[in-house]
Amino acid sequence: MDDSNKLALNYKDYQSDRINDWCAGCGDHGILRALEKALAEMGLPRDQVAAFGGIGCSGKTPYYLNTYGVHTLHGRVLSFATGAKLANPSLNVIAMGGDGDALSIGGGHFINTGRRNLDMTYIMFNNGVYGLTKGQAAPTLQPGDKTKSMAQSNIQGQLNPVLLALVSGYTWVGRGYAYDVKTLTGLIVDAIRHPGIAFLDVLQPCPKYNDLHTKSWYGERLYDLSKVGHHSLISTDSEEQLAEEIRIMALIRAREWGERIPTGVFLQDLSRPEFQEQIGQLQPAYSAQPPSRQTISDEMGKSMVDLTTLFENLRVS
Amino acid sequence: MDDSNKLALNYKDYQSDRINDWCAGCGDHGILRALEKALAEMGLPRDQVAAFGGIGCSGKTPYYLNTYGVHTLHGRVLSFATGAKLANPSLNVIAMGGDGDALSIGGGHFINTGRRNLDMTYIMFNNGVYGLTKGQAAPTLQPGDKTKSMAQSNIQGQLNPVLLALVSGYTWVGRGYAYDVKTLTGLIVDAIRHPGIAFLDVLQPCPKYNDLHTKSWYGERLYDLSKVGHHSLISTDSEEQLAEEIRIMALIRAREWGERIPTGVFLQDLSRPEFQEQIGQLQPAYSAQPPSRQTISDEMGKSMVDLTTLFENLRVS
Amino acid sequence: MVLNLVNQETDNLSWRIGGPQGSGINRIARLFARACATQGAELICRREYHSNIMGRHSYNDILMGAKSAHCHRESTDILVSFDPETLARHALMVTDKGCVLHSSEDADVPLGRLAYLDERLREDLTRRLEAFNLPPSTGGLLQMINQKGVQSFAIPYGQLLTKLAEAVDKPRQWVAAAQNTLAASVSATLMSLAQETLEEAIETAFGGRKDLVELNHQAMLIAYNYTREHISWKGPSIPVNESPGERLLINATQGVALGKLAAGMGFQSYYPISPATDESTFLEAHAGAPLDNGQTSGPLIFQVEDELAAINMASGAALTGARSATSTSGPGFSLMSEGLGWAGMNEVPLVVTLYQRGGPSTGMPTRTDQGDLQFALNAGHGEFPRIILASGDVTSCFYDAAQAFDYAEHYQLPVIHLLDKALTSTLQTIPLPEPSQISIDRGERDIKSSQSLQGVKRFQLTDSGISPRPVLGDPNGQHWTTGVEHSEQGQVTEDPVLREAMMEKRARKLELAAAEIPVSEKLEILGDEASEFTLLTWGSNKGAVLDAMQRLADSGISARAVQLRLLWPLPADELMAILSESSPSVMIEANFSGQLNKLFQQQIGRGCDYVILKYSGRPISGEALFPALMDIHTGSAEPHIVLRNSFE
Amino acid sequence: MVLNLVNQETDNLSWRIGGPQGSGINRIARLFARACATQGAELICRREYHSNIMGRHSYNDILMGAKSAHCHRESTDILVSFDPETLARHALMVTDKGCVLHSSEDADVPLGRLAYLDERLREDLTRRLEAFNLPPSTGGLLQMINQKGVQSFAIPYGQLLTKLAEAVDKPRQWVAAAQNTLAASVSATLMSLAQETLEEAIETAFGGRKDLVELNHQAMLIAYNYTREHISWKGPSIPVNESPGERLLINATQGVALGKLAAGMGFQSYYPISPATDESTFLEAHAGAPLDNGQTSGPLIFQVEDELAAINMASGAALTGARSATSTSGPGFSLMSEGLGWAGMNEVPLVVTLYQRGGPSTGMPTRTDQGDLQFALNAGHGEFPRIILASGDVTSCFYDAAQAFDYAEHYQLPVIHLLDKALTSTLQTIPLPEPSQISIDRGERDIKSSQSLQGVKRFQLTDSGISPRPVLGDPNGQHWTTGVEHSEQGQVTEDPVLREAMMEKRARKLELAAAEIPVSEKLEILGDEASEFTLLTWGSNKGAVLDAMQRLADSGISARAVQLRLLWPLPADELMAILSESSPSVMIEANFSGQLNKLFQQQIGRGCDYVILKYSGRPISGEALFPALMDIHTGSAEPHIVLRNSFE
Ligand SMILES: Cc1ncc(C[n+]2csc(CCOP(=O)(O)OP(=O)(O)O)c2C)c(N)n1
Ligand SMILES: Cc1ncc(C[n+]2csc(CCOP(=O)(O)OP(=O)(O)O)c2C)c(N)n1
Ligand code: SF4
Ligand code: SF4
Ligand SMILES: [Mg+2]
Ligand SMILES: [Mg+2]
Repeated sequence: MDDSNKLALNYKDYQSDRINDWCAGCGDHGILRALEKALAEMGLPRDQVAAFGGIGCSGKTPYYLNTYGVHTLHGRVLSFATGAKLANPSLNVIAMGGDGDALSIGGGHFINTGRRNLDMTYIMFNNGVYGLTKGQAAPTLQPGDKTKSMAQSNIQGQLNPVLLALVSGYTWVGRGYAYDVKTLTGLIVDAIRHPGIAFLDVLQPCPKYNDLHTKSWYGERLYDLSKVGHHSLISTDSEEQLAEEIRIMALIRAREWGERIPTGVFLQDLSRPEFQEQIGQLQPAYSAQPPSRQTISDEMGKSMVDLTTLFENLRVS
Repeated sequence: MDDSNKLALNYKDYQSDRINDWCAGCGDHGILRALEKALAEMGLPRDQVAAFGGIGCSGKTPYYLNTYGVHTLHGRVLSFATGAKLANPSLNVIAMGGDGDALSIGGGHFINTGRRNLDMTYIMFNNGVYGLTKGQAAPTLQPGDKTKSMAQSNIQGQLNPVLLALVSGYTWVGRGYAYDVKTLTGLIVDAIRHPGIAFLDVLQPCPKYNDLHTKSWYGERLYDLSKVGHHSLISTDSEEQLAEEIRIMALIRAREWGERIPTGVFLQDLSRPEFQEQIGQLQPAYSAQPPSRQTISDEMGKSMVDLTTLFENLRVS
Repeated sequence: MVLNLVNQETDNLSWRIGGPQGSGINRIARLFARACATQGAELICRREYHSNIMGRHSYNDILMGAKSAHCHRESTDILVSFDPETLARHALMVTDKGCVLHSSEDADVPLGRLAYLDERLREDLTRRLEAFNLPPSTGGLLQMINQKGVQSFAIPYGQLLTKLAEAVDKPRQWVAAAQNTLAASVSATLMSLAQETLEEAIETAFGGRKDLVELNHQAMLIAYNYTREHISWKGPSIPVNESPGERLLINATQGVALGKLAAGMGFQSYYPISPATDESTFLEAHAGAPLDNGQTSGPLIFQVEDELAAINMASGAALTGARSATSTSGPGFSLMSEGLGWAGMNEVPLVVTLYQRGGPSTGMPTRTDQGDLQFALNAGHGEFPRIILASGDVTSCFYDAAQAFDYAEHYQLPVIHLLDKALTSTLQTIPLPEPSQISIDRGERDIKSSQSLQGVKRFQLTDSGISPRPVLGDPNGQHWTTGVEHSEQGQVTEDPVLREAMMEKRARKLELAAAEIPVSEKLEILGDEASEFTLLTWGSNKGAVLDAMQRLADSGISARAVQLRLLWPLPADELMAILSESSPSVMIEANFSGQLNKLFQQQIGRGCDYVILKYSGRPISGEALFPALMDIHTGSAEPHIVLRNSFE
Repeated sequence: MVLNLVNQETDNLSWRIGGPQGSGINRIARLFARACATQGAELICRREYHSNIMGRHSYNDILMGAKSAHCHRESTDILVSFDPETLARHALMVTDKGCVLHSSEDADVPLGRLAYLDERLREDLTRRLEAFNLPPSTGGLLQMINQKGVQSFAIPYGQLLTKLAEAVDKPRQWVAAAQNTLAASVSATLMSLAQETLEEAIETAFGGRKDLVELNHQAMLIAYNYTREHISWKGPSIPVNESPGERLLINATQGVALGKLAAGMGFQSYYPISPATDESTFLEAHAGAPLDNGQTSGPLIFQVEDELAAINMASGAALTGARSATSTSGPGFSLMSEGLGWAGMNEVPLVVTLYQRGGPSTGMPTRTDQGDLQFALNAGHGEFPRIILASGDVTSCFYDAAQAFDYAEHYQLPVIHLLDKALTSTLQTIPLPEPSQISIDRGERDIKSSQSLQGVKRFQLTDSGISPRPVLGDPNGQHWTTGVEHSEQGQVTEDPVLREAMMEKRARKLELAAAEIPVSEKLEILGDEASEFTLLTWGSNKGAVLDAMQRLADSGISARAVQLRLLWPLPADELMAILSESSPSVMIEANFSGQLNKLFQQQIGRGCDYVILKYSGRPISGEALFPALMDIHTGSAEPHIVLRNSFE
């Protein structure tokens, strides 16, 4: 991302005047606030930020921001966001959605987005349930869990989003907590600043439907990776062996769930080239003239494309 | 799976008389042969085996077996197979498909199938390319790779199927090599016998389109996990700490790719209950009367379902 | 055409309760409905709500009578309001002799302060109030309706709750949720609902929880006392059916679920989506429906990762011989297009229950629409047969859901059962359905075993187009299925002759269906069969049409209605005959483009003389349909009529 | 009706080459075509192949003339065969004065030994041979056609290859792949193709690889010598257009790709699928098309994880103002249904290029079909406007692909550009397209900046239905888009009045399109405009219709044809006028159910008098159409005619 045009704005300047219809006490409020604060801290011009939401309670977030806002389809938020970023690299693209959105219906895009180290941020609202459809189990729920609107306890396994992000290739992977706005703000800033694909898992209590993963449940369990000496950074010049150790330590930490739940940054890998740079190497004009910035017709409205060379190979005479 | 009705059959007995239209030298031939041999070794009755194929060269495999054969849709093979297994638990269900099928278009089903420890086997034909559509990059290709029909080298990251299977919850995870039919046969037997969801990654040379991952490329790199003292088994009564170590070692081994490529069994986790047993606990009649075996009408063709109790709660009078 | 809401005398009574979503409106409405039904009323309830968990406006209607009404009313006789927004949205819909029960706190709130009120409505109300020189507030609105005769009563819920807290000796906050019960009890008193009946309903609703039963019981007593003391207005009594018989109080999702159970469904996969989810959730909670041979069985209901998985798993299960279904709404159905084609190509008996909601895209997830018909007809690339049927009321949901499996298994193809959100929100007293009446047709099975390596002829070319069906797991029944064009044995083929034969074979099954299915299963003729004034419709509009025909009859105008059940194959011959004896013919649909009328044009070569549409996301009512039909009758109507109501 | 293949005199020459897939058939056919075109022939080539990588049968036709033929022929004059299967499949399609060049080894192979031959065809041939007392073998077939005058020559490829190995001093195995070149060179000799021209074509085809150029050059010399020495038959000369002008030799996927480049497309996402992939692959290789302002730019072509990602990424890119497209075939399009609806709801200018192939389901991936029209019309739940256009020939692929973006941006909606597999396999000499002729219409843009926190009125309610469009990244242009029903500012709304207004606004755009788009862009009238004998068609059948009309004209029968380009909104008024002056009217489609005819019925209230269909997966030809039209002309035809050819 690019915060060279930093503005002096207050977090309120990033709020739209739309009515927020999340439940009182919902963790989503904290995530929204942290996001506003992160944008303010970075002073990003509002017209250079595009927020994309999936479908779910979480997916409504873009409505509440006074940036560009795109409310997409269930499970597809990463595709829309990727398309926009590829076409207009100067946008700061932030994708957001629920855990059902991300890992269940959107699971294929989740793992394939990790394959592209595109400079964008994905924030997943992890509430263990399908909020907007009234509390069914999300894939983040553990086997045996039974939240209040489930008829029977969960017999499907849990997908661990952090672990999945790590093995899919995301180059910045972190976890925050919706009720800790301050730390979360820092993590979001970090994720946005990271020059590659960033995934942030946010533990988000849903007081309406998830009566297991409440404030008190999290309270005892969360700990901060930075406090336990976890080393997350692979720099451009890290030795490969060290890098591999860091990657493996990230996996080991990511497996923790239950009694002790790590938060903070699991991995930041700067050794992998950013995706749009790579495109620019294969297609040199891309950087200067990305799809959204091409002038394609002249003043007379005529096409400016010259196909002569191309025709050459296909011509007979 | 259930091989109590073991028959004395030769591998040829499992062959249909359909004409095989794979290219000469294709690794698929080896996988098919290993599969026939595995079925013969287990003596599984042909009418108790259902083979499901995705779409791709690999997806044609069920045609060549004289078992039940279902040729499904691109990326959806696991869904069809899961439905059949859930409805008829006595079938031995084997799902098969390409790496594009599994990880690209089928990625969401891939990870979510790991959440259900259903007693079925998934064999992925890993050839690095989209065979049937003429050699585009599959998600198993490494960045920088350029096979012969690609216009430019690959800039997307590699999805590591073994790693992905491990973090998604598959309880048996292995890797074989298509040109080593003997070892592969053993792995397939093992995978089918495993009482839960088994994933087998098969390195499959595609002489037609993948000119990088050839016999000689693999030759130098493959090694056998069982030869290096890799411990893969978590038994029903393993201590949790040991189990966790085994899981982590599996992850570490799974990360290896490039100069040294492990084959064999990465993990067999018997500590997790099988899925249909779990269903049976929630819904006791399921085991005796699974969906495919319910008698629903009497001799007169009238419904035998009695809704009296259910009506009770909804009745007004 | 803009609907002019007319207040009119009716032989039924409408009670409406409105307030913020998540505050228990729906629960109390159901409790109250159950009590009224127990007292003997026949009733039909409607529910409207926003796509939101907490806070936005929702409301429930209960329309009761000595006999069952066919459809809801847009106007209401009694309005119970919990917040000023409800007053703003509904005050003008209260009938002239009706009454409003609102919280004292809401008696005079400026409209400008209602955050969730649509700007458009705020402006509209302000304009109307201005015209009467009234202030733009709930107070203004109350004055306005008082002037035309509506009673209104401010209930001091705050005080009553304080009293309640004392009575049960609990903190004030803990008792707050019982405000609903207070309100219902006030209504109950005014409408002479027997105290015991309400008590019973409370007992049922709060089941195990003694403290809650006690709380609500006390609330009831306090409200009864308060009402008797403070409200002199004598409300209308709850109408009573003197010989009600055995009845269920259920809605469409429950009707469908029960029908599926009765039909012996073995497997249903689903992915949550409004408004389809309720059916699967209900099934999940009641899947173990007992067979009468004593063994407990029932379907496996399975929440999966997405709708692609849902339809394909259901196909996989169907291949083993289990009766198999999936249930969804628009966005989910869009994702099922490819899987539907696979089922068509492989002649898989598969039931897809499709609850239509407002589209396109995410659209209006909790509002009604009949906008998916043309899509259902054509979903999936290429050409393959399917059957589409639509239910018109809660009772037919039950029988249609069951019969869908018969069609699916007899013709070996996907059956799409079309419903709409309006029906799912229709809670109704219906006569007890009779599962024992249901005959089950499992279609032709192949029980020969395969001798050759080529396998069973799964796709045998037959005159009827139907190939006897083997299933996965049959002894020696090995065969192949494939989405690729295939031979009789399920082998891939690109032979032009075989290709033609297979296309023709599959299509023949639909011709057979058109010929075999009796007219009575294709359509229903209602009203005066001899009349030429013919209303044609499908789905949940049935109730509105019946209601409007009653109103026409009351005005001395006879009409008949054709409720179409089998939408595909469209009963073209039968409809042609009907249309040729219709004058005028009127198509009634809840969508934008008149999709069934388009299908008529395509298949019969002509549409109806008039088309009445509604596409605001709200269901058509007889109340609104009637004046439109009167205009048609008098010849003063345009051929294209849109029903609108800005207060729904 | 079954087509009786007639051999007939034509002023063009058909050369066919057949053999196992993957053996280089397609490559040599293109090389030979290029050489013939260079010599001056106008040509149109057809390709048929199986969904398989190596081994199954494939063939290519080159039909050449002094002027361009409109469509392929089902019969051929010269058959070059590499394997006995090709003889079995094509021998009976060789015209009476034609010739067969086959490998000596294939001269007498029993049909029973041909593993890939369809059982049905084997039986059919055996029966036919029996009737002539001939053995069921390739030898029998050759005898049969020799008897009616066809020449056949056995070429000793084995010996020639041995000679070739010696000539280039390489192992025999290494030179085996040059068998194709030997064969092409034999044909070249017989057809008097200038040796230098063939040499040149070899040079172009094998470009950098000197060893291969040398190999093929030697092969050519050996074949020329062999032919001159051993074959006395004098073949027909390659016809020559004396003033050919500047031409390209391209097929539909290339035509579309070039059109997209000319239109300034910025982004295309795709997932591989036959037969669409070739377009994206071509674009990937040539994406950097230079602008004439000297800067090199060009679109980003992006292979993604599936078609869900493909359409939604393309929408995402379109939101930034880039001209954006995705390209797919049936199964992929099925998966795009939901994304299409989002684009419709959000008024996103998006081009979806849809190459139809044999359906349903996986169907026949490499065979043609026009079975997706009704699906394209209705894909996606709910109701939203879209534009559908179809191209009839390679040249229009170019201009239509370009103009699709104009429609998309002008009306702000998804445009589906329909093509079919037949066109993708049509390689043709066409006059040089002129990118400079292309005017670009980017539609109305919103360049005001937002002052309020509510954002720009992205969905402003206007009379035309078109709202000036801001894009992501405009300075101060913040706005919201959403698949949920929305206000002018993109706020979620469930207000009934706003809902109606938005449905109406979106629909108005299509009315505008119907009114604004000139007739010349809607349809093309071909042939004798004054004739009442009217053929109506769409897509790739255009060539067959033109060809058949020529044949009719040669028989003294005048006819006109209407090639429909704009399928939605259907030009109902224009068509109504045409149909009312047609007698008889004949619809010609390559699908099972006559989908355009159904659309006529739906939108115009009447279909055509006759419908001619073909659904074997093979394209309609003028050769087959002509007798069917003659039957219609003489009044001896049934109204529903199916074209069949069991040898394709
Ligand atoms: C294709 C499709 N299927 C289903 C739905 C219904 N739906 C809306 S939100 C949602 C799940 C929401 O859960 P999650 O993604 O975890 O978000 P949350 O509400 O918990 O923030 C579902 C299934 C949909 N909109 N589209
Ligand atoms: C929905 C859909 N999209 C695309 C295709 C086209 N397609 C057929 S096979 C294939 C990829 C095959 O690659 P892989 O899965 O790796 O199998 P392989 O051929 O390599 O064994 C694709 C994209 C399809 N059949 N369906
Ligand atoms: S349902 Fe849960 S996630 Fe949704 S707004 Fe309410 S508390 Fe938040
Ligand atoms: S293309 Fe590759 S994967 Fe497919 S059959 Fe040929 S060698 Fe095997
Ligand atoms: Mg969630
Ligand atoms: Mg592959």
